[in-house]
Amino acid sequence: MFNKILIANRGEIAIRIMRACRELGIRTVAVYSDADRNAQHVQFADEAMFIGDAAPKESYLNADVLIQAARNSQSDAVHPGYGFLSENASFAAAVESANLTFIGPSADSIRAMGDKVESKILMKKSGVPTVPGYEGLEGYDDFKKAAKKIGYPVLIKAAAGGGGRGMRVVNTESELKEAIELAEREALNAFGDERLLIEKYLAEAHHIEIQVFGDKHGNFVHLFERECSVQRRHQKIIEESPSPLLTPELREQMGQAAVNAARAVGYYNAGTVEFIFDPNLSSFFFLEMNTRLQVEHPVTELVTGLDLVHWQIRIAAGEKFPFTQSELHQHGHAIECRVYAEDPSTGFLPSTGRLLQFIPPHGPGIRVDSGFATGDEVTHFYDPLLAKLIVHAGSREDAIKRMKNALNDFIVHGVVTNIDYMRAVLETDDFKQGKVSTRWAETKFGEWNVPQPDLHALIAAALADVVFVGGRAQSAVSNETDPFNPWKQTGNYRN
Amino acid sequence: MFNKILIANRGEIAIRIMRACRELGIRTVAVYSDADRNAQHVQFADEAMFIGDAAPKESYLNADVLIQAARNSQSDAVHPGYGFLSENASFAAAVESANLTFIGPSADSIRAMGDKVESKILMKKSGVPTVPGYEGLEGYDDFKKAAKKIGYPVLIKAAAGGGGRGMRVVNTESELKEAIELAEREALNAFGDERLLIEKYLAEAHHIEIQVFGDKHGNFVHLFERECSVQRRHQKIIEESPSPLLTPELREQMGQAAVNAARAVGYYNAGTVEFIFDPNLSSFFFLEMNTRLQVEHPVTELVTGLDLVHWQIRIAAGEKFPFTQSELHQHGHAIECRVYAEDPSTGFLPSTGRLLQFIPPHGPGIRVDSGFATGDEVTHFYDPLLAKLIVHAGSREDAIKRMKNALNDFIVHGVVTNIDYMRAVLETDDFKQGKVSTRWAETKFGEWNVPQPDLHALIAAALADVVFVGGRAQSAVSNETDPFNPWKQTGNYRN
Amino acid sequence: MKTTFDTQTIEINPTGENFTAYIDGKNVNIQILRAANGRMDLLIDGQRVTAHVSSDMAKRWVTLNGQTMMLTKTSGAKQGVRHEHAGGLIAPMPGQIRSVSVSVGEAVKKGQTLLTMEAMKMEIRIQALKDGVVKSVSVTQGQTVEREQILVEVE
Amino acid sequence: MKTTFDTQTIEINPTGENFTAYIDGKNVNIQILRAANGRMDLLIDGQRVTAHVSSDMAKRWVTLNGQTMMLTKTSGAKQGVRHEHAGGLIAPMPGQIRSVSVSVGEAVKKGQTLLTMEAMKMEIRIQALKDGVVKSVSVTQGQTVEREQILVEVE
Repeated sequence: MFNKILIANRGEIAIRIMRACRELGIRTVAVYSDADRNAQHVQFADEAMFIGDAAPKESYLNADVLIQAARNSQSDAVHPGYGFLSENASFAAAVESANLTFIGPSADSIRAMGDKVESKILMKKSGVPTVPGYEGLEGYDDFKKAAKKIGYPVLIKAAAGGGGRGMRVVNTESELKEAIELAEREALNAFGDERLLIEKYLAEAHHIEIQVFGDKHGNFVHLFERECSVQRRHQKIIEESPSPLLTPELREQMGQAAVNAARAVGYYNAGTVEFIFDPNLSSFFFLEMNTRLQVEHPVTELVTGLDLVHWQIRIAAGEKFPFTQSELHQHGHAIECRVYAEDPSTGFLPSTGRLLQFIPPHGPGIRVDSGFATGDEVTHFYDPLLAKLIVHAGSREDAIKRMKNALNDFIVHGVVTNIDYMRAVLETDDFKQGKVSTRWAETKFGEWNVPQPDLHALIAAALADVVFVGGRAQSAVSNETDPFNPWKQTGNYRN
Repeated sequence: MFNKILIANRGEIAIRIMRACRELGIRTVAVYSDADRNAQHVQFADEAMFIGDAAPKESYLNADVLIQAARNSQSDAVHPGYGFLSENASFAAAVESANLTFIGPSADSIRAMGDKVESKILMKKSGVPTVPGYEGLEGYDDFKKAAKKIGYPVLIKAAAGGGGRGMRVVNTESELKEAIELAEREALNAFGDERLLIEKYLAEAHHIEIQVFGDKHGNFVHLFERECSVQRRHQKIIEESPSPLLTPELREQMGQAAVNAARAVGYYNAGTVEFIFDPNLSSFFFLEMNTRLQVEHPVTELVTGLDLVHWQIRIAAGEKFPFTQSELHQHGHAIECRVYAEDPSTGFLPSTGRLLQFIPPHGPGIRVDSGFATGDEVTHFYDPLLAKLIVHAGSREDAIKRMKNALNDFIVHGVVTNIDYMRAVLETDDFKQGKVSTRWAETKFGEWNVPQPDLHALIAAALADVVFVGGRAQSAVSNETDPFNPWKQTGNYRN
Repeated sequence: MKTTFDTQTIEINPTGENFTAYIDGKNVNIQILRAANGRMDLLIDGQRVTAHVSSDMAKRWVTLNGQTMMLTKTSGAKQGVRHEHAGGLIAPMPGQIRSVSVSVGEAVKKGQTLLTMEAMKMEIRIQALKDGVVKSVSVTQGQTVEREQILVEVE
Repeated sequence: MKTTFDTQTIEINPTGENFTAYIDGKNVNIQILRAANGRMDLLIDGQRVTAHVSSDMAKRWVTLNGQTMMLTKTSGAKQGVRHEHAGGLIAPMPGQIRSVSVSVGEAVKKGQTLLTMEAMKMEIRIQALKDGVVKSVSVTQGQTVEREQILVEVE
């Protein structure tokens, strides 16, 4: 087993990985950019290494500096988390060349799956169903012809990427040119590769993915599905397991297809095979494979009882995955809500600022993975994910209720969040009935109107200025005294 | 289903019950004594009713006032929690007489099991194995004779009670008289009933209990065992499930015995049948049945995936328990540590004061049930339980590691706690090997020495006086300004 | 104490141990059960209300029953804080200018992309709200901008 | 700034942006990485140390590596705070006096129960530490007592 692991990431996922390391008795090394000097993940680590300026290219995307940090800290392995360099085959190769273990699949597997064009061709060969579309096109005219053949709407996406960046839905030919240009630029910026592919855009599609695990001894299992259809701007916001749509037969077929996909690229460590599922046809199509830990891995952890990060580390250290497929089961129902610093009333534009109050909920069946605390600054440099709120309960119905209460108890002041928005989604009949497809949020749920302050809110705001003079409710300098005497401020108003 | 439930309790368990009510869409009514005006459970409820002075007899033990509060708040059911009136048959009967539902078993079941003498006789009749001993003794001479027959050490305990109150181990005849007097007085004070019984004291005994559930339609199941052998002063501090001692056969036998015990008294709702288990004989003896929710119910919730409080409420409302025995399984391993405001270096004397910092841990597989927050006062009126820290992991080994890390992350300043003590217990070979019996903490673990401040602690304490002038580290009045600017205090010392 | 949030004015007055709020010509009784750490437990006309409140300059964040609202303290005369300037396009969030496609004096059409910025890994297009002529361009490529900073003006 | 905890004296001095601590004749370098909300991230002679610290009058609570310690600030002259009085028995915790079994002038034996108190549902026996005569009884049945209050004196 490793002695020390460098976590080449930040925020909640860095902390989540460090927790697993601690439990395995492994020391942790955080890395931080200039903007993250005081970030929670730096405080949580055993050691911390400065890696550069705030801009990701200068720090979290700088492979050379990261590998140097791993060597300087005498780490023996690197965990890339998700995002940043986690699906960068050259980084994985460079880590291994430096005599460090990359906690993830081989560079070859990453490369094979990272290229959306090549992977689609490989999947077609391996008998995994894929979405109708074209790869390897060059120039606007080729795209125009292909789009016409497929029929609008079409989806343009980066050959190298994932996570919605470099991705555009194009409804008519008139939008095609600018969409290609923007997608190319985003793809180049995000992945250093501007190649695109074009596919039929399935309007009523559900996003269902299968968690797979392979070890370095050729064993493969899947850990069942995650339904991730609640999305805005192609970004997941609510995920769950099991999917309310799958029959045991479909689950079995998709699991087998996912394992086949993994086997086709000699995969090891944790990976996720994403499928588009059409509920009308009861058919599924290979979308892509994410060769890393997913943001939404906790829902799988809760229903299977396995700690995915523990197993990532153990497998990277050469251990065999100890369970056979028939020993794995789903227990109860888990839902994850991604709490983002973004404003649903302005098209989900990110919101930045200092967290004046950040109080995550707790209680039975509630888990919060977060990289923030009260007083922290949410900057524009990085992903606006504040926390992942995950619940586990006996049934889907109970899990939804638990999540609504947990969202209710989650207090965030200082930045605008999507908390109210997600609770409203959970309260729709469509969600309750499992009918939410990937475009539902935009086409069915519609505009989001911010709740207007009512009488009680006005009273509370005005009263706070009277009661908390010098306390939390006032940023100006004044005579705060003992913050541990809650009554000092209210004087004789105490009841 | 109920519209509104009054929770006739306080602290963590009141909040835990309210969470379940919220999830079931039921309004909650808290009750509070004079000492609890600002307690967390009062803030958490939808409504709150004042019930009297701080002394339990004047408030939480005052059945008339509680029932009046339930009627005044138009509640339709009462949840008693644990402790206080939860095992008081008269209270259960009075609640039902007032046309309210008592969320627990019938008054008759409580009465039958509440009397340790009667219940032991009944269990003997029902073929449930019991500890050798005598009931219904009167006067010192009878006890003396019985003790001689059984052989010292003997255990004296309240016929009416539980939870270690009114209980004394007597090692020699010279201690017997005062032990009886003290036990009688404690029993009278705690349960209003001074009758005692005497039993053989099993030195190497393990405490293993079985969670049972009955519904109002005559169905019974058990939810497996909890091992609760880590105790001090006959009070549990660490509990786990599964027990490291039980074979599948023993688990099956004990589960069946527990169901038989419940059936013998026409039991419904949640209950726990406690057994003494002798690892040398591989034999178990009925100890008592607790006719209420247990403090340690969360470990059962984590391994079975069932929410016990949900099911208490549903069963009280007349629902059938929907699972058969064969559908219930244990998944992974759960451990609970009870974080008490008590000083292990002074014989576990309770510690009172204001909580200067109270930061529970969080993360995957960690649950905290607590009734306290930073700034709250821990008074001498009530049980010194600050929080229940519960972890769930794939294996016992992983659960122990997870718990050690969670205890490490739990910060409590202002009262002395048993956190360091419990972590030291988890680190012993005896605990790791599951060899801890109920007397282990006193006989094997031995004296607890408080860690002495080292150089770093001295530096931190001295530095805090410089850095936090006017902030947290100083209770005297000074010029605190914006508590949300962490840098204002350190001026140009910022790195 | 009289306070105005956006367009609503409210007056808080102590009455012995409690308070009254005067708003819209009516008096509301308020009793503070507890107030600490940015949280208040109140009885408003006898009804139990729990509010979390934070302040940042003129902004007040209030959470009630799980819903968070933002109020802005004003002098009372203004109709809240204006987020748009006549013909001026402002940065919707902090970020970096990626490209500037127009220059002063250029005629632009409604919906035309005037510049792009990047923030939190997203590319954001700033488009003309109406047909017109570019009056000013206040930023250059690569520049970092703050939220609500004016980027370009069209008239 | 010089401070004494129990019997240990430590002196903190600012040195530019950092600090030194002088203790036991040695100087230790301290760099503050972050200090907020009762928590400090430090470099002590280059080693990363995270400490939670709280204060209550003369008491300092410090948590390091998951271990919590309590230090008491003293004038430096005293050997800590004395918890026993000559022959006086003090309440080990706050609670209520349940019974008083002795009166002034009575002879008592070592280990004899002098009075009982109740706290947190427990009965606690206060026993004589030595043979002697009761000099004073400061409490009566039913009375509430504070921690460290003198209950009875034996001489």
